[in-house]
Amino acid sequence: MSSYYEASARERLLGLLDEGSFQEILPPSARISSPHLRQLDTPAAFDDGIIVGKGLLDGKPVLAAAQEGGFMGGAVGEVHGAKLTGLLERALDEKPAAVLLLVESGGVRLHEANAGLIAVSEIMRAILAVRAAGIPVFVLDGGQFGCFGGMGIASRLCDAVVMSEEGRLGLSGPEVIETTMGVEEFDSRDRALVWRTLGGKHRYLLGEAAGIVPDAIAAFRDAAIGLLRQAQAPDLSLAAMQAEHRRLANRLERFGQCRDAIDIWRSLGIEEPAGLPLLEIPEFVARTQDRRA
Amino acid sequence: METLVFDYRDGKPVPASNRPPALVGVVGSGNLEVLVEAHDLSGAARVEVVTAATGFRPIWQAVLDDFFNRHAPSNILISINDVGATPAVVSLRLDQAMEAFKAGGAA
Amino acid sequence: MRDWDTTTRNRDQRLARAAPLTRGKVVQADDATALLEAVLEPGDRVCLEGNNQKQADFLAKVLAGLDPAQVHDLHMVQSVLALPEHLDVFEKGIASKLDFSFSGPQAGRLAKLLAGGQLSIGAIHTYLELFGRYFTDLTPRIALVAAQAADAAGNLYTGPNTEDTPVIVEATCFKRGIVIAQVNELVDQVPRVDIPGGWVDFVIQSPKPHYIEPLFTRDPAQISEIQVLMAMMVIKGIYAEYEVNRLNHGIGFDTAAIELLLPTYAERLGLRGKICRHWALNPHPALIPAIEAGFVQSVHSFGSELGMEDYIRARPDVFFTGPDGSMRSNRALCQAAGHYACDLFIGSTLQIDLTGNSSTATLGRIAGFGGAPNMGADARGRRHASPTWLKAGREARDGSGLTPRGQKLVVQMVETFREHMQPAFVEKLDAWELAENAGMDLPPVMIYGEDVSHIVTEEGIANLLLCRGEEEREQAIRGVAGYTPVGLARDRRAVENLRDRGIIRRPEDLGIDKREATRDLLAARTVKDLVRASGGLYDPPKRFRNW
Amino acid sequence: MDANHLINTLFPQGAEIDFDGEFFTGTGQVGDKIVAVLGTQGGVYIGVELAHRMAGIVLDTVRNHPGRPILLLVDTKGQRPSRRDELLGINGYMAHLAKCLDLARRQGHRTIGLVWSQAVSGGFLASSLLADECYALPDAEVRVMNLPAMSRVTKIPLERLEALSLDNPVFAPGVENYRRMGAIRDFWQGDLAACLATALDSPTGPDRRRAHGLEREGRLMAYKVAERVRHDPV
Repeated sequence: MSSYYEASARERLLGLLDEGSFQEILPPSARISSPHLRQLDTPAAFDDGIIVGKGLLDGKPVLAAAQEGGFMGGAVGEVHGAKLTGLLERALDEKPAAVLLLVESGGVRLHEANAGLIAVSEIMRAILAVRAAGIPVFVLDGGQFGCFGGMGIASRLCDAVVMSEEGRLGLSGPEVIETTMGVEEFDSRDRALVWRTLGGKHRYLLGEAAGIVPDAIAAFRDAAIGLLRQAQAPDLSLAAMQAEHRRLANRLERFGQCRDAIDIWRSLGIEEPAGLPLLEIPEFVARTQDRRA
Repeated sequence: METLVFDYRDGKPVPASNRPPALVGVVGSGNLEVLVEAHDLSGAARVEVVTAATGFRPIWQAVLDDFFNRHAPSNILISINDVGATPAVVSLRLDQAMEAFKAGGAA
Repeated sequence: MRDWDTTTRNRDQRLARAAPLTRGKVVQADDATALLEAVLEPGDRVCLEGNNQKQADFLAKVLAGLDPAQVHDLHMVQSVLALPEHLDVFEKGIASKLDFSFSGPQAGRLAKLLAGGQLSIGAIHTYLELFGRYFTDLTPRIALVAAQAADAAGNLYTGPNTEDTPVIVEATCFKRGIVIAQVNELVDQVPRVDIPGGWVDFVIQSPKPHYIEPLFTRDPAQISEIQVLMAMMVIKGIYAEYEVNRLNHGIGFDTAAIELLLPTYAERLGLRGKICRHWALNPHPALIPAIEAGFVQSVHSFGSELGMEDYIRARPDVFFTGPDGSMRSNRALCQAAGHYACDLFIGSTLQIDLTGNSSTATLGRIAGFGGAPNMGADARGRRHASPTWLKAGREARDGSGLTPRGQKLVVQMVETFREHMQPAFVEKLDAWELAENAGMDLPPVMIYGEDVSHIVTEEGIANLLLCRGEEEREQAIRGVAGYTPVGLARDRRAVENLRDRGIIRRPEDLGIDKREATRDLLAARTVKDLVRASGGLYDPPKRFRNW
Repeated sequence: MDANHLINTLFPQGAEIDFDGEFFTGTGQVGDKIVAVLGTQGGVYIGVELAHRMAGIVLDTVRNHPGRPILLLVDTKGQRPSRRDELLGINGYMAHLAKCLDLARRQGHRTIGLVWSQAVSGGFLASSLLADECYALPDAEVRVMNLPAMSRVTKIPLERLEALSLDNPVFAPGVENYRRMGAIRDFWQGDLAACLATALDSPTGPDRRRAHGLEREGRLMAYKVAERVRHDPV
């Protein structure tokens, strides 16, 4: 079983799509890399840490992007961001069955912070434009660096997020919080705390992630196919936003006083909440059925 | 950062020179990416290295000499972005990249 | 007439001074400072229990907080300097002399204090040497030890991390010294008696449980494919060929890779039941899959490992556990086993020179030795034979006319370059310069070249047993030193000749396909895999989790 | 400039704004138009409650006042870096705010952001950067991270960053850098009310920030790369 967590972005993408179907746009040989890194004496990558292209999933045409966490933590720079925005806008022309985003990103790349921040904003606008055009956008999150910063926001603009337990999703990373607010606020070395706050299981129980899968490329592929088969036209109506608004209000009301994820899981009525992190995914899903927020 | 270029002659032709490029590895600490492309270099082969670790030209030379003794490719351009990978990792990636290239590009 | 019981009377005076502080043996934590002030005298030899893992941290804080006007010029005799307080006592003028074994985390600061004249070092020992000196000329006057629990009579239960406690207490108590123990809890009855109450003078319940460092947990996620390749070479080229069954592993990722390849690669080679059956080893979590796969028959440990308690309890056939189910781990005895009873030691190092001497010394740090020099040395006093020991002895002596005898396998396993392109092979060890700067008698060599039998790198295995003469040995080392300056300076023809004779063997010479060396070969690729392999019994410390 | 002064300057015809601590909302009159106003002062951290509250105002405006322009006057030093906010899924709350603003845009509301004090990182992303256009006062501050912190994280010497930032807009804080890169449409100075009126009357369209970044020579790659990815044949 091939681990999604350990694989490179390229391996994930090739393993996720139908075999032999992936065609890369602006591949490494095009050498579209960051001019800014070079200027700061920092090594650049031929694909600027993101692979974009088209392929088939379950026989249906899709556009897909994969961020490489091993290169600068998957952080978004000018070129990296423009490749993702361009791909999303391509969906407006090609009308694929879906756009798949294999995210792994610490957020904005500091070496080109302004370009990165604006790029994330453009990605966000583009995601919403694609969805408004009736094309679903699905996020897969199971890489080593998690998904933080602007990409954490962007991910939640999409139709669904599928995570593994090892995946993380948030806005400020634990190290950032520890640095700014102190170790008492968030001890980033307490990895159990980090994962039960930001990891796949909590996101799934909270309703931030639509699905949770074991750490295997094949499991992510199956989940993506599942999403594709059940896909409906994205609903961005006022009614849908109001429903989401109530859901988020409800979350604040129910869990706003909770100090820890375990408190939240307990208030969800889950038995032995402290034991959840140890459960394998099928057992976890069974144990928490009908208990998700 | 340092850019190093190495040229090799008298290699053996790699069959079917219109193969798609192959890329292996990641530009992360202690690692490197290796891009192998068919390139008409009149029978020569060229390696272009951009590395974050400066001052190691003789070691690159020795690693690449051994690589060419193993594979002896011609009409090939190998481009490397390196973040201080050890020679062991460099040799491994070079071998993997050649293998992927001969297999048709997929990493 | 000569007085023959001055130490006894002195002891009685000290106890009398402490008497108002205690009813029976129990002293309140608030009175700990007063207790130490009462029993300590300037110039005392003090053992403050500092282990690899378990730390008498509360007593260390109290000691470091004493008034140097009252308590000064102490001579500290302890195996490990792990906590800042272990050096604070020198900085504050409470102690002035030091004998120790290992100072890993405090090595840089120790070097500074030494340079600043704030302490003098008696000697840097191995564990066994220091323990030996406890029973000769460095017997502690006061021992400050740590245990899990005590009862009112002073019986101590050390918990699974027995470590140095028995040795320290025995040396101190039977030479009329004073033993003070900090314990995590006071109980009516201890689960088992590790130290009899009669050997203990005072117990103090510390405000917080003593600190334990998880020193032997290696996250399989960090094992590289290069390390997998090297582990394959060790299994096929050394363990299988010498039928290694009694052994000790170092604590690095290289050796963790070997442990994780036993259930996969070694199993495929048909080696289960033929190698790696008996270990002198801390309970490495990375060994769990091999234990579960039936490779391992026994493990005796120097100390325990955090999170392994329940697993150990559930595998009494393998580990040394008490009637209560928890481990007893006596460092002195395990060191003796490692030195005399094991046929092989394998570990990593930072630098190896052209004669095979290896050192972990780096400039500006005085890190000491721990136990590696005893593990990684041929036991010349050994007499019992084993196939492994005999084969190694034969290889080293064949054709030389020397009296036949056996030899331990001492294997150094290194990648030719460490992080940041630091070469592992050097013409001259940094240890020489360190010795000069710090005024040491000898360069701090961890393992002497004359004891090393094999060097394994990603380039191959050099069998030094088979080398005849200094020249051959040097070329054998150069021949596996890769692209380091030492390796590049090899005599290529001599190296090829050594290869023809099987003194140097490359992966392909061993029938190993490098492409097979991927992380997929590891029996566990994550800490969670280790938990799975243990059937949920292993409970890793939170810093090693990603769930 | 404080928020009161800003509002008086923007809406000489009058505005009804309710202040609740650092948060304020209400309406202002511009010619014959009523503009919904939504903002913060004091450089607040945006946490889950505030993001949710702002989203609620946008939704109310869409539901009760179709087509009413929305002016964002958000003064923020970024998302609130806290364990509790992360535990509750702050990125989801930020995304919700963004979706609501996008809904307003699609429903025909003009959305305009004005960076009048400071705008930092995630707080900026989920608010003013989501508007049709974002403007700024010339003395406002925009940044992801200040240079000393950036130097610590990237391990690039501060002097190097400072030297490069003199003529390179790509990483250093500064509202002019964001204008050159196309994220800030323009500066508002002098008669702010007139600036607002002009902005409200200017035509809207798709996201043009990359094109502006190219025209202003602040962002040379983004436009071309995105165009190629969109149109290159495969």
